[in-house]
Amino acid sequence: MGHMWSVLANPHRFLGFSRYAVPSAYSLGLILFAWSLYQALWRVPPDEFQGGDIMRGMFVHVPSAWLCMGLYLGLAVASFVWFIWRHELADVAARAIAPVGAAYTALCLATGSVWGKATWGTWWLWDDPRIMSVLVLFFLFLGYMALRAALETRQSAARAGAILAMIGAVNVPLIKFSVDIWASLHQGPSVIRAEGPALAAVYLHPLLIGFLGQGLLVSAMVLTLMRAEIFSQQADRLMARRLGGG
Amino acid sequence: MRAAPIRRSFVQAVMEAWSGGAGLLLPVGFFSGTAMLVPFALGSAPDVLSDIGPGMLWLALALASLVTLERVFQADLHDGALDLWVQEPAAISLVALTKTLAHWSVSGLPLVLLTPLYGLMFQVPPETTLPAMAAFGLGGLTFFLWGGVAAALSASVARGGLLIALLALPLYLPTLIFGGLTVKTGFEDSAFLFLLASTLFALGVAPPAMGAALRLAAD
Amino acid sequence: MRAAPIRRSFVQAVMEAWSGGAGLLLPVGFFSGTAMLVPFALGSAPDVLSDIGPGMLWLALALASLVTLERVFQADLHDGALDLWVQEPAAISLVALTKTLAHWSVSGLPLVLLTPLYGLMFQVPPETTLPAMAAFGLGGLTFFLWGGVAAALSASVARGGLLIALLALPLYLPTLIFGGLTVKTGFEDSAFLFLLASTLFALGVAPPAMGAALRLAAD
Amino acid sequence: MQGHGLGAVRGERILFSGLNFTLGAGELVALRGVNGAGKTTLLRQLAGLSQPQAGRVDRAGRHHWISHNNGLKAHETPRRHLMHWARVWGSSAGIDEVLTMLRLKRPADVPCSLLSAGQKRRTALGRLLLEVRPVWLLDEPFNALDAEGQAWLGTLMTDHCARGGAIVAALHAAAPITPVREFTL
Amino acid sequence: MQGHGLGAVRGERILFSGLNFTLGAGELVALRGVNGAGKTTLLRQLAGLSQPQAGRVDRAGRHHWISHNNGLKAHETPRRHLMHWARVWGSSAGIDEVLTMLRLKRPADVPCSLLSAGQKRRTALGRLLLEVRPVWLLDEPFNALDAEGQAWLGTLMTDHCARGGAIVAALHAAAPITPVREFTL
Ligand code: HEM
Ligand SMILES: Nc1ncnc2c1ncn2[C@@H]1O[C@H](COP(=O)(O)OP(=O)(O)OP(=O)(O)O)[C@@H](O)[C@H]1O
Ligand SMILES: Nc1ncnc2c1ncn2[C@@H]1O[C@H](COP(=O)(O)OP(=O)(O)OP(=O)(O)O)[C@@H](O)[C@H]1O
Ligand SMILES: [Mg+2]
Ligand SMILES: [Mg+2]
Repeated sequence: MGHMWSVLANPHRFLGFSRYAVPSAYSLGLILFAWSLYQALWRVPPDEFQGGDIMRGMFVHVPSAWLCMGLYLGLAVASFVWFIWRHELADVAARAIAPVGAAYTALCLATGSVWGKATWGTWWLWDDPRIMSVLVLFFLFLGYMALRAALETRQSAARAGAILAMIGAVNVPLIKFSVDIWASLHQGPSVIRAEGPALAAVYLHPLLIGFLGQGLLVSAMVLTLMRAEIFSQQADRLMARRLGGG
Repeated sequence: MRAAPIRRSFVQAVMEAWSGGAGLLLPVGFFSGTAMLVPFALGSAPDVLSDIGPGMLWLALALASLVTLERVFQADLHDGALDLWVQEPAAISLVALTKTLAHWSVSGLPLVLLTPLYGLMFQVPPETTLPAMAAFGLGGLTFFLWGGVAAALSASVARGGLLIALLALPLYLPTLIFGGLTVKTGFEDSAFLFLLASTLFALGVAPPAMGAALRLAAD
Repeated sequence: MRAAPIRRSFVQAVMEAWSGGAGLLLPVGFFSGTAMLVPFALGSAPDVLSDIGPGMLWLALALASLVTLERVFQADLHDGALDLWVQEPAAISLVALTKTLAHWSVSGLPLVLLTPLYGLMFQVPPETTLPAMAAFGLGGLTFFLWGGVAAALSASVARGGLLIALLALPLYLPTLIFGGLTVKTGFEDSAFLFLLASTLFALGVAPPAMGAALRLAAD
Repeated sequence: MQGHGLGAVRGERILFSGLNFTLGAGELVALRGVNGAGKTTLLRQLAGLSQPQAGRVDRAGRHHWISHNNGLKAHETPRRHLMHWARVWGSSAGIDEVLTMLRLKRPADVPCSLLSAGQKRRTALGRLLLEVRPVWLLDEPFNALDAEGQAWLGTLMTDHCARGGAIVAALHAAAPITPVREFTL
Repeated sequence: MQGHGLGAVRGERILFSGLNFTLGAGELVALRGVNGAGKTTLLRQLAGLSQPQAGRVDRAGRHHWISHNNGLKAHETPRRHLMHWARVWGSSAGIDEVLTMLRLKRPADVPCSLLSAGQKRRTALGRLLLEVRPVWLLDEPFNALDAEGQAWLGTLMTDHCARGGAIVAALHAAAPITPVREFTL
């Protein structure tokens, strides 16, 4: 593991690795995602208790919820690695994660909101701790991007962003445990919990496979953005050399 | 009088506003963030919410005008750009007006464009969307104008933040009242006319006041 | 470590806060002004008022922390005082904490002392006064701490105002929730404990974050 | 440009009073005086930035103003700053040539907040090249410039006076110019 | 004080790299270089304000720091500023004597935002007199001072080195000091 990191911390190695990893992740992720969607939309029996057919939205909602938390953790970890060891690639990763994370958080909010209209009878609850903590996550992503964009140099943007990202990380456990601490309309955990999953296998397997598929897609997107960033940095450097700077 | 100085002061101010903070992302995030904060402070029973929804946005607009303009004139004073503008033959009040309009267009106008979206979120009846957009547009402009006067007056004061807020709040009141009524009653009612009048009044009075305050700050 | 640097940074910050704006008159006027503004924005039916009264004050407190701290660190950066503090052996995070406390004590604490008065104005039941004061005290402190982090992070940004607000708002939320609950339910409920916990958390995390952000701004 | 009976009071202190000041074409006047004597105050009155507490200033034609605060916005680059004022003044000066003269080709697109002190000063001095104006009011213009820059500015000032322009410059140390007249406060 | 293999990168530009710098007791080093060469950057690295992109700085003992930004708060008076730092550093220097030496007796109680450029600079230089520290890092210290002030500062710097102190000063023009060594970037 340690070896792998030191290999990947080198941008050239990273470009070499990601050149093959990106298309593979896209294709495998698409296949798994398509399979789980097929299962979700046509194969799985509807669960009347969860609002009938609308519960099929679970197969988008739940992975997107896990992924947006995971992406924030990724952002925090990448920021930490950059802050301590100054691996430039970690900063490139953090920068790439932010927009994907914001998009997935928006997706989680949107699907939850649609589902909520069907089951709770309302699109939005201003005092539900689960909804609010996810909304805070969304604003953390936005704030992170805004802060980076506002700072003049890449170095200072990276440092300021890292500080913010690390502070914001406390919000993730807050999201996870919000349903346990406060009274929330949102249901408690049924998959990721100490006693093991409580979901029937018909639901659980497509859900997990769909999660894996979307996870691969997300990784592919992040890697794509990272490659673009590295290329643009290299182009900048080349340009500067051409112009006789440096 | 030549138009170039006015045009350039607009361009400079828009660039200043734009460069400092991630373009449009910032005001959009800001308005959404404030809208999010208020239900916690004020309670969120659904009927209350659709009632206070527009109120939240008024507060967000007032806050945006305060925090935006606070830095503008103070920065001009400290970096010496104010000296240069004061020496232009173009009236400093026109330049100040242009700067204010520029900052409004970057930090206040987005709320107008987002109004339909917020209307959905707060379950406001759709037929009030157009009056609400007009009210946020005119009202926001007025907030920025009076906020500009307050900011120019306290540009040379060290702890201007609270002072600006204190100076601006009473000036905001009439706009807030008529604007709030316009959102509720639409264009037919006289409230809209009063709102329009208060905006025109601000457009007439605020620029010379800003000009005088800025001359004073440069002295 | 010697205590003198910390003590002096407190004194300097209090003088800075005090000198710039008419001493205590300013925060008192500001809190009253905001309290006055909100009924207009949100309607003033008596039952609504006693319901949203504390909410207004929360908003005023959030606003005060934002507009106050915005200038503090930016001024330190521009006048070079930050350079001097960063070179002191006293940890910059402690100095930043002290400065924040000083500004809170001038611009946030007055609200706590005024709470009984506002309670009368908004017809809040008298037995909730003490919890409300505790909530405004702890909550205001937390607002200032997170606001300090946001202000330090964007000290070197030209248009910091909106950015600071955007960064601070998500950090304010938990405090606002627990603070609001404490005002309603008093000390017995767990809300007060959560509020206390969120304040302690801010006291632990905000100073090093401010310190790191200020070092960055000086670099 | 003429000042008649100018007076300035700061706090309880009279900086100067009944001061008469004449600036003729082709003159280069060095304003001298100890720290706090009132040089900057007088220059601001001549520029019309500050209202004289007594007396009046007669101005003929426009002037350029360079002071300690260079007048650069943090987000502007040297190129944008010069372009901005060229447009405001309706000048057709070639920005690229001006940047070359100022030796600012390299940092031409770096935001001013990141420039070195001398580069900021050079950017501000660039405004002198955008438009021909009879009078230049300069407050310690040689500060922060390197030796080459000081020599360049000295020549620029001398040339301006040779072409019939007039300059008032607050100066402390020796500078590579020979003032026609010293005016001590 | 020593710097080993220092490097600074700004944007796409390398200001300096592999730079070794030694400052011994009694040395007065003049830092020279054209505008934008990196003098301020190097001084900030030596002071620990800026993280070197490469290399490291070994410091022995504390230093005084005087730069373009004088470090004065707008609301402070010269007296309060010096008192403040004297207290922070636990110094027992007599503020009144220091103010007299700086010729700041008159504006001692005027808020810094109203002072003249030279008076602000003098207030900042006053910090040098509050506490004896082996190393002084000065960025264009003679700027804004009048002739008398420049002579005074020159003597102060020479005396400091004679007493075994060490000084690094970024300088452009001729100054009333004779540096032991010139270090050109
Ligand atoms: C905007 C509203 C909503 C938001 C922000 C939201 C957010 C979340 C989050 C963050 C998770 C992951 C929690 C964890 O892993 O412990 C989650 C899981 C889940 N949500 Fe939602 N949700 C919303 C609405 C809904 C609604 C209306 C339903 C259906 C009644 C629902 C059903 C679920 C289910 C079944 C899970 C999986 C929990 C598990 O098995 O661990 N959500 N949601
Ligand atoms: N409120 C006040 N009370 C007393 N003195 C004041 C007040 N405001 C300004 N001053 C004094 O007015 C003078 C302003 O001088 P000015 O800036 O014109 O000096 P200068 O000749 O440019 O000096 P320098 O060479 O240092 O730039 C200073 O001596 C300052 O102390
Ligand atoms: N982001 C950036 N891109 C390109 N160049 C930059 C960037 N940031 C800073 N610089 C350059 O770094 C240099 C900083 O130099 P520094 O302030 O150390 O110069 P100096 O030697 O003190 O000059 P002066 O004599 O003018 O004070 C400048 O040339 C500046 O243009
Ligand atoms: Mg002067
Ligand atoms: Mg320098």
